[in-house]
Amino acid sequence: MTEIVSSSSPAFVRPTAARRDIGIKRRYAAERRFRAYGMVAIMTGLFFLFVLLWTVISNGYTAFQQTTITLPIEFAEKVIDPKNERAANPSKLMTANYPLLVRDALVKALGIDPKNRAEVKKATEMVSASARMQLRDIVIANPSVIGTTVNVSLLAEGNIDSANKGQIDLAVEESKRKVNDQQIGWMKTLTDSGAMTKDFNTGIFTFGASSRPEAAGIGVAALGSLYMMLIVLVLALPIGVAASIYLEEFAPKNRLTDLIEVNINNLAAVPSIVYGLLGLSIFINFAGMPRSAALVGGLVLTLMTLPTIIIATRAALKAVPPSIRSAALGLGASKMQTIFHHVLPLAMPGVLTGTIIGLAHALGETAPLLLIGMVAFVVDFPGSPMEPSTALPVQIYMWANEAERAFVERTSGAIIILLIFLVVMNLGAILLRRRFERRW
Amino acid sequence: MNMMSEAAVEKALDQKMNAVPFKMIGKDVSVYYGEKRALFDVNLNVRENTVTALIGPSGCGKSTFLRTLNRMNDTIDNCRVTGKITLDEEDIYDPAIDVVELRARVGMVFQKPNPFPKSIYENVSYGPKIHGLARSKADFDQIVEQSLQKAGLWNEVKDRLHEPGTGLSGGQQQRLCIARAVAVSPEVILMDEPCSALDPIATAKVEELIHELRTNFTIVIVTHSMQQAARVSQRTAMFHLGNLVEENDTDKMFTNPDDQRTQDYIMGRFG
Amino acid sequence: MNMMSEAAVEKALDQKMNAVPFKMIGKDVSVYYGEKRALFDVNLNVRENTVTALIGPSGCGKSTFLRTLNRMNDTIDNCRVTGKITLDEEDIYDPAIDVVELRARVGMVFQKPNPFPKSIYENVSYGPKIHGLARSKADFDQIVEQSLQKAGLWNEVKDRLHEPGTGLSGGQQQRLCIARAVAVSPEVILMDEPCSALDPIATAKVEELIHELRTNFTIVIVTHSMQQAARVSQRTAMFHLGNLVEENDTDKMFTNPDDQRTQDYIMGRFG
Amino acid sequence: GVAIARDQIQVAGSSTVLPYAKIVAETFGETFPDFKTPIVESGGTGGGLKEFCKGVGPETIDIANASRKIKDSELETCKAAGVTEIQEVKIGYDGIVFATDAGNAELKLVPKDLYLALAAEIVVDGKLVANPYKKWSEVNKDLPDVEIAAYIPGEKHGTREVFEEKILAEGCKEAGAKDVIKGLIADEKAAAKACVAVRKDGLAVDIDGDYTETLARIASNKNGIGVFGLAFFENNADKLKVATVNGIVPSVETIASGEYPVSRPLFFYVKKAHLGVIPGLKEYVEFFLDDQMIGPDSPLAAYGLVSAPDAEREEGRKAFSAGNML
Amino acid sequence: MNTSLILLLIMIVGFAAYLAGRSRAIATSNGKLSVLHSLPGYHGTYAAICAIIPAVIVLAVWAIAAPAYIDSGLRNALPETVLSQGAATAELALGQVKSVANGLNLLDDAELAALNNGSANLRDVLAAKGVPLAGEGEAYMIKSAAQFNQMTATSRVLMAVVVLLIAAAGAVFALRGISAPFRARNQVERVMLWTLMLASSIAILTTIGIVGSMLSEAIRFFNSVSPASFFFGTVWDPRFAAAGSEATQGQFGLLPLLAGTLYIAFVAMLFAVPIGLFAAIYMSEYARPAVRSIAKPLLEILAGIPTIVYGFFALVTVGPFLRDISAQMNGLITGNYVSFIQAQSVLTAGIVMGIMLIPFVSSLSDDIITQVPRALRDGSLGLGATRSETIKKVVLPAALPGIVGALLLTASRAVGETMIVVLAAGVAARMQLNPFEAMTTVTVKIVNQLTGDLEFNSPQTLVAFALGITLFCITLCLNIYALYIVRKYREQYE
Ligand SMILES: Nc1ncnc2c1ncn2[C@@H]1O[C@H](COP(=O)(O)OP(=O)(O)OP(=O)(O)O)[C@@H](O)[C@H]1O
Ligand SMILES: Nc1ncnc2c1ncn2[C@@H]1O[C@H](COP(=O)(O)OP(=O)(O)OP(=O)(O)O)[C@@H](O)[C@H]1O
Ligand SMILES: [Mg+2]
Ligand SMILES: [Mg+2]
Ligand SMILES: O=P([O-])([O-])[O-]
Repeated sequence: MTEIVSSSSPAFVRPTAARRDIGIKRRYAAERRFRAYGMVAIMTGLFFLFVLLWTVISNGYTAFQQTTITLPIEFAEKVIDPKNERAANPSKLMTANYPLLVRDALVKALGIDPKNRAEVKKATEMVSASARMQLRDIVIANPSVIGTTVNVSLLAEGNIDSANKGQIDLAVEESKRKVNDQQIGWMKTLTDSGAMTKDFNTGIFTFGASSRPEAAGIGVAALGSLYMMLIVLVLALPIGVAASIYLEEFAPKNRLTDLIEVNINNLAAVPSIVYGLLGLSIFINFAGMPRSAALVGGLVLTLMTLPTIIIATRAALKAVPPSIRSAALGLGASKMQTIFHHVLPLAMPGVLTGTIIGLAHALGETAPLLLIGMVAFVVDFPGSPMEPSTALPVQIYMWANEAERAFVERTSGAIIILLIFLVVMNLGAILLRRRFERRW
Repeated sequence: MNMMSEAAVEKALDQKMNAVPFKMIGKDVSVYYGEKRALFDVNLNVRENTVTALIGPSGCGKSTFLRTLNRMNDTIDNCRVTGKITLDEEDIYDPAIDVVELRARVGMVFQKPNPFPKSIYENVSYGPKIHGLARSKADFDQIVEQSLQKAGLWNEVKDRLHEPGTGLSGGQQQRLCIARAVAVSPEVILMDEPCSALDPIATAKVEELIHELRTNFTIVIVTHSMQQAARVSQRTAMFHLGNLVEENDTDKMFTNPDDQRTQDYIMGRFG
Repeated sequence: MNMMSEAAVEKALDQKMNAVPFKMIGKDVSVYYGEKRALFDVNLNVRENTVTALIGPSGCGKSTFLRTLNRMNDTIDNCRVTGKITLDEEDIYDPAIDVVELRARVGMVFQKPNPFPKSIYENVSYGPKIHGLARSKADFDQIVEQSLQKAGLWNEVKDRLHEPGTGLSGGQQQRLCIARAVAVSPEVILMDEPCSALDPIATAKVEELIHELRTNFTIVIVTHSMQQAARVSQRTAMFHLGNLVEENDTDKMFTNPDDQRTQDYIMGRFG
Repeated sequence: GVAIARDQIQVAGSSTVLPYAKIVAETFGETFPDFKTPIVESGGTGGGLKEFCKGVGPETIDIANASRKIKDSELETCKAAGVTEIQEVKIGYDGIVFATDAGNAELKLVPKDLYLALAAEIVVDGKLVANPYKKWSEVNKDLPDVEIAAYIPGEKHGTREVFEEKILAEGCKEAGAKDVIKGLIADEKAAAKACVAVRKDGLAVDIDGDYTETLARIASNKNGIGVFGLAFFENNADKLKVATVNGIVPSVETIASGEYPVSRPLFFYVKKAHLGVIPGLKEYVEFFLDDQMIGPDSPLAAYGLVSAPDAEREEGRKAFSAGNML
Repeated sequence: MNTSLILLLIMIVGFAAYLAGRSRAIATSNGKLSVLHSLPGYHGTYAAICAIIPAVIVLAVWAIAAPAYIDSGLRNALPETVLSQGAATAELALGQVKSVANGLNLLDDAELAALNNGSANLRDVLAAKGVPLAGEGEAYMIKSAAQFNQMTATSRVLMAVVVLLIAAAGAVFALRGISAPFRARNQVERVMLWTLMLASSIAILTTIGIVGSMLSEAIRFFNSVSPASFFFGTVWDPRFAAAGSEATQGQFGLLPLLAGTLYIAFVAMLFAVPIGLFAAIYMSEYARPAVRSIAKPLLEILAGIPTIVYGFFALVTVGPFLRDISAQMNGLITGNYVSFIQAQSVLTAGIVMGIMLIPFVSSLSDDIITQVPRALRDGSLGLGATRSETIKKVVLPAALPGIVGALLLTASRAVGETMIVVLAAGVAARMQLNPFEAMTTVTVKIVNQLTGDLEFNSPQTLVAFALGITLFCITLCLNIYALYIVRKYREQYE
């Protein structure tokens, strides 16, 4: 090529250079393929995410609605406190026969013959058994309602709720469904009269566990998860970062530190249930911490999350170019200062990714909680991490195994809540990570 | 191409510089880094088989201009180029243009040596490999040896070709980067201060290389050494604060520049 | 120190160089990178308030020797130093020594500019901050301005102090690193080719800075430019293949060196 | 550790008993506002008993739910750890039903057919051979002409043992395989085991999860037959078609009367030493045993528990208040 | 004074020491901080450390030792009749005494007097105060409880005094030591280093804990099952002896489980690694920042979806899909519409697990790739390399150490996963090579043997512990091997 330039060639006329073949077509094809692979990869990932979310959301959005039956409840004194001894013995109000009030109201609303016991039973079954608690709370909060009639919105029983949302196939023969034809008729009556409505289901957020789907919520589980995640975040992040810094920056490179490195990688491969065994024997049996407590769960999940954070952090620390370290050291910064002022901030995106992934894992994990008693039926809200509680994935797991139809949608509903919890939890880390990201 | 004797070519070039065709033409080139404008309507043409030296105080835009010539600016996020630059009459900023081919034709040696974290051998054979310039191991060996020799590094590294390139001294790294660029035999070679970390002897080697390359290639070199510019280039362009102050035959530039600022700069205390 | 006039100091220094006390003493210094030996029993002393230039061909061990003086070698995994180096009679390789303090006293400008990926201001103020050289914002502002001015960078960056230091041109980065090192006011400043990416005017600024610093500080500078060595240094040491060939008064070195290799190198084709 | 007396009952154990225990615990908490609602853990009978047998004291659990009787070896471990006083309480029966997708024709099963379809080895011409049947119709031409696909409880489940005992062993006998096997294997235990070994070629699938999983598998393979608890089946009767065994349709009545052959008793075990120490424990057990809870007309029965006969329940209550121990 | 209050006080002392130390250091410097060896902040921190750390250590020791001491005293003081009934009874009695003690604190003097002279029933009195008491409570308990309360109170006061004194002493000691040449920074950094070391020792303690919590039960398992038949057995059938063998013991062959574990993890990696890596490359090298900042967190959601959801996804969607599509394919080719992929298969489990693992690869690798300095990319692009060539030949090799770490983490997660396998690949332990058929993994068996109806002290349950330890050792060996490989590879470059 460059067939040249001689003095005789007229100025500004260029000889057409015979271009070398550098396989440009093929390489561009490869480039396009490579890029396409990347796109396809992201699309695949997002596709699966979308499918999963779609499955969950389409199954679960109805969980955020709940059928209620609003009835005029007559708080009859002769039912609640026939002997008028509530002044002397307030606990009488606790144990009064509240279901009777519901029954009477229903019988009136539906116009059933009170003597027809079978029908009355079927009718009362339409209202959740938790109505007892609901009415009791009203009376305890305000004893003066006794003797008056008040409109109260009662939860419909789970199967009625499901039927009302169309989740029970009403076309199959009557004996094969949990809602019989008579109840369907009543449902229609109540709906027409405006007594039966579908409302936003606040209960799913605020209730504790219950064997009745309509009264079951993720309140306790969410609180338990919150406690545990706080513990994990407060312990795992600093410990993980500290350990990584030591191993990556300070530890002498010898057999021992190799062993520790391998060991940490290995801890990541330990099945999560084994961490449950560890928690059971160390925290509960040895240290005497309480069973079923979020504290123990948090500690177990911390140990489980640590390897993830350490591995991610070490990888990120490794990727910081040595010239940055030299620059700081050369100015008379101590190693500690160099690391904390320059290296760690540059490695921060990796650290935060490790944290995000580790926490996500911890948030969704059930198996280790099984052995420390957190896969349990817990009704009362834990006042502290020392008290019994469950966790969101546990609640999901338990609901997934329930027989009642109404739990199917609630399972998906709980998954949606868990994912929202996850996104909220990670949001801070994600924003922080974006701030630390920079190219140089 | 070797039909003419080297001396003859040189003579022809020196005498009829103005008759030499333009290899690259820069017209009204402006560069912005975000808000900041780094180059102001630069009109600078690079002649074929000629060494063009870019001089000017630090931060005046020499590297920036150099980078526009093979579109290395594209890799800087907030960098924007306006104006027109052609290579063999093709607009290199035309969306239809192929950047890869462009960069294969217009090679670059960067200001800060940046060897790959690979062995010395791989550093040099990288370009030929991706461009398919060699097939057999023997071909590669030959290219690597020749390129390292041209860059004056062969003797120092021939026993450690498979050690990492990052373990070399600063000057060695710089020469490695030169060898790497030369190995691809581009049509135009852009060199951003190729001798800044080199001792006089190594510098001489590189200058010799430039001299040699010039017969076949077009070279643009950024340098801070007036002597070097005078020694190796036929044309010199002087930048100041993002403006092209003057472009002229090197001889003229160093003896009788048109612009006062050039005069001041060149006569500046020392070189 | 300031009791004497500057000129007097200079004269005294020039005339009685041999009477000037040693700031740092290197005795039988050898350095190994893994198996490879990069320095062979170097005996080189650095005199107080003197500029010592290290010259020699690329790869001869200048940077390596420089790095031993403030133990930056410690950060290279497979690097091993033998022999003894003292600073003010203290052995700096003594395990009891505080490396951090040592490096605060013996500052360094690296061969490849390596600004922190932070703002220009933070780059310069970092050293003073960790060493407690300033307290108020005003103090810092002053130090930053002074240091940048000394490095000849102030005018170019004064409007963009809070932009990233990595967005500067090569030469600007180099000056930034000089400013950063000067801001700490160490007793000894090691400069590894501080002017390699600088144009003559900026170079002059830095040389002026060196000249100025010399009254209060001890300076060791690696340079490839014989002229520069001649201009700025009082003592010059010549390395070759890891050996210290000769160390002498600069004047003598450049006029009448003791060693043939020095002669050859200096008289080498050009500088 | 620091032992502080608990004010909340802790229960652990079988996942089969869990739904019943949950209902009782919840109702107990509502009915006795003075006591906190008990914590009911799930973790399997074995896991529950293991915790139960850790010792006595407020840091150990009070009740272990079990879907089978406690084994002798477990009892020994318990006693060695100081848990000497254990009260056994039977709460009722769990019916085990076979069901297939609701869209299928009704299935009439007999143990013999199930044995022939699912056994690992069957007798052909007086010799034991690997089960050759691939389709139900090959086993019995009255059965549908579809590939055998049975989702049976995995070995971790107590239900599996019941299935083996009441179906496979029975079928083995009916098919006349038992005698052949006895002739081949001298050891009686080993022979009995050979009778109930299930084929492992993928046609019989063990389910270690819960019935939800079995349901999902049937949903994705409409020809599959699954094993369910009666309660679970009743809640999903619209999606499933139950199979008769020996011509009997499983229901609370047929199971209670013993007509339907496949069921198992459910229990829980109480630490007597904790009675009266853990507040509400005694009341909880009594509440559980009340007809209000486990009688034929109770919420547990409504959920699907098969109540024990009246006399048996009465006996259970008496045994508990008498403090009878194992 | 309770422990957290004391802790708070120590922190306050520490904070005060910090402030004092700082200002004292500043005062010492006479306005020229550079005469100080260390910044005033370090002097302050040093003072705070001196105040806090010894005090907290003493506090911790005290808080653990004192109750144990008091308990043992109390236990010994229990009546002979109680003690003779064995340790368990004594423990229960002790617990009761503590409940009583708890209740006594709530009583007023009159009620106390009534109790002491026996005119009031202990249980009723306490019940009225909301303290439930098991049983009637015996007379000795009141005395014991009172003693307990008194000892506890004394211990608390003593502890508070001692600990706070130590804190103050520490602070004074540190403050007096402040001088210009004092190397406070070095001291503080030494403490920091110890803290870092302590943090990394947690990993080791965890390992010890894991091995410790499984070892004794694993040994019990090996006492009844021969290690040879466990490690080299090819049949997993815990309830059935091998045909024709004399032993009545079931067969605990590890190999089918191990094969399944490795196979499924391998398939999952085969799925997750290319997708994850390409996604990472696309995000870090090609995508616009806006796309990246959305896609990355979205993909990370995949890591947080509970595994049971994946399990059901496999069971309900992926498994049947693969089965049906294989039937279709088979039909198109051979005319015989029989599926060759089972609904539950290694493939199903691998794919679904792979989906979960995508973000492990993509996010971590993306961070590492982004960290590769631009100069390297420029070097390659400047030679005329395409972006993909640059990535493949320069960026990825430079990022390799970090990426390998991410991949190891991913593989680890794949080995440790349970729920997906249970639902996607089933629980049948089979030894075979066909990815379209069911297999199961070690972790599945660990979980199932631990949580079932099985007798808890039979080999069938104990085998879970043996499996746990074995898996631990095997993955350890694999990790050692991986480290060895990585080292060997890295030597060429770094
Ligand atoms: N990290 C390292 N690992 C291995 N060898 C090295 C390393 N750094 C430098 N060397 C080798 O040591 C010798 C001396 O290197 P040094 O950097 O001191 O040279 P120099 O005199 O500064 O050269 P230059 O002027 O090119 O910067 C060279 O041969 C070099 O290749
Ligand atoms: N990435 C960037 N972002 C913002 N500004 C930049 C960037 N790169 C360079 N600049 C600015 O553009 C101007 C020209 O820079 P350039 O690198 O072209 O200078 P130069 O002539 O090569 O100088 P030197 O001789 O010091 O290398 C300088 O003011 C510099 O600060
Ligand atoms: Mg430049
Ligand atoms: Mg050097
Ligand atoms: O959980 P189970 O013990 O009843 O199988």
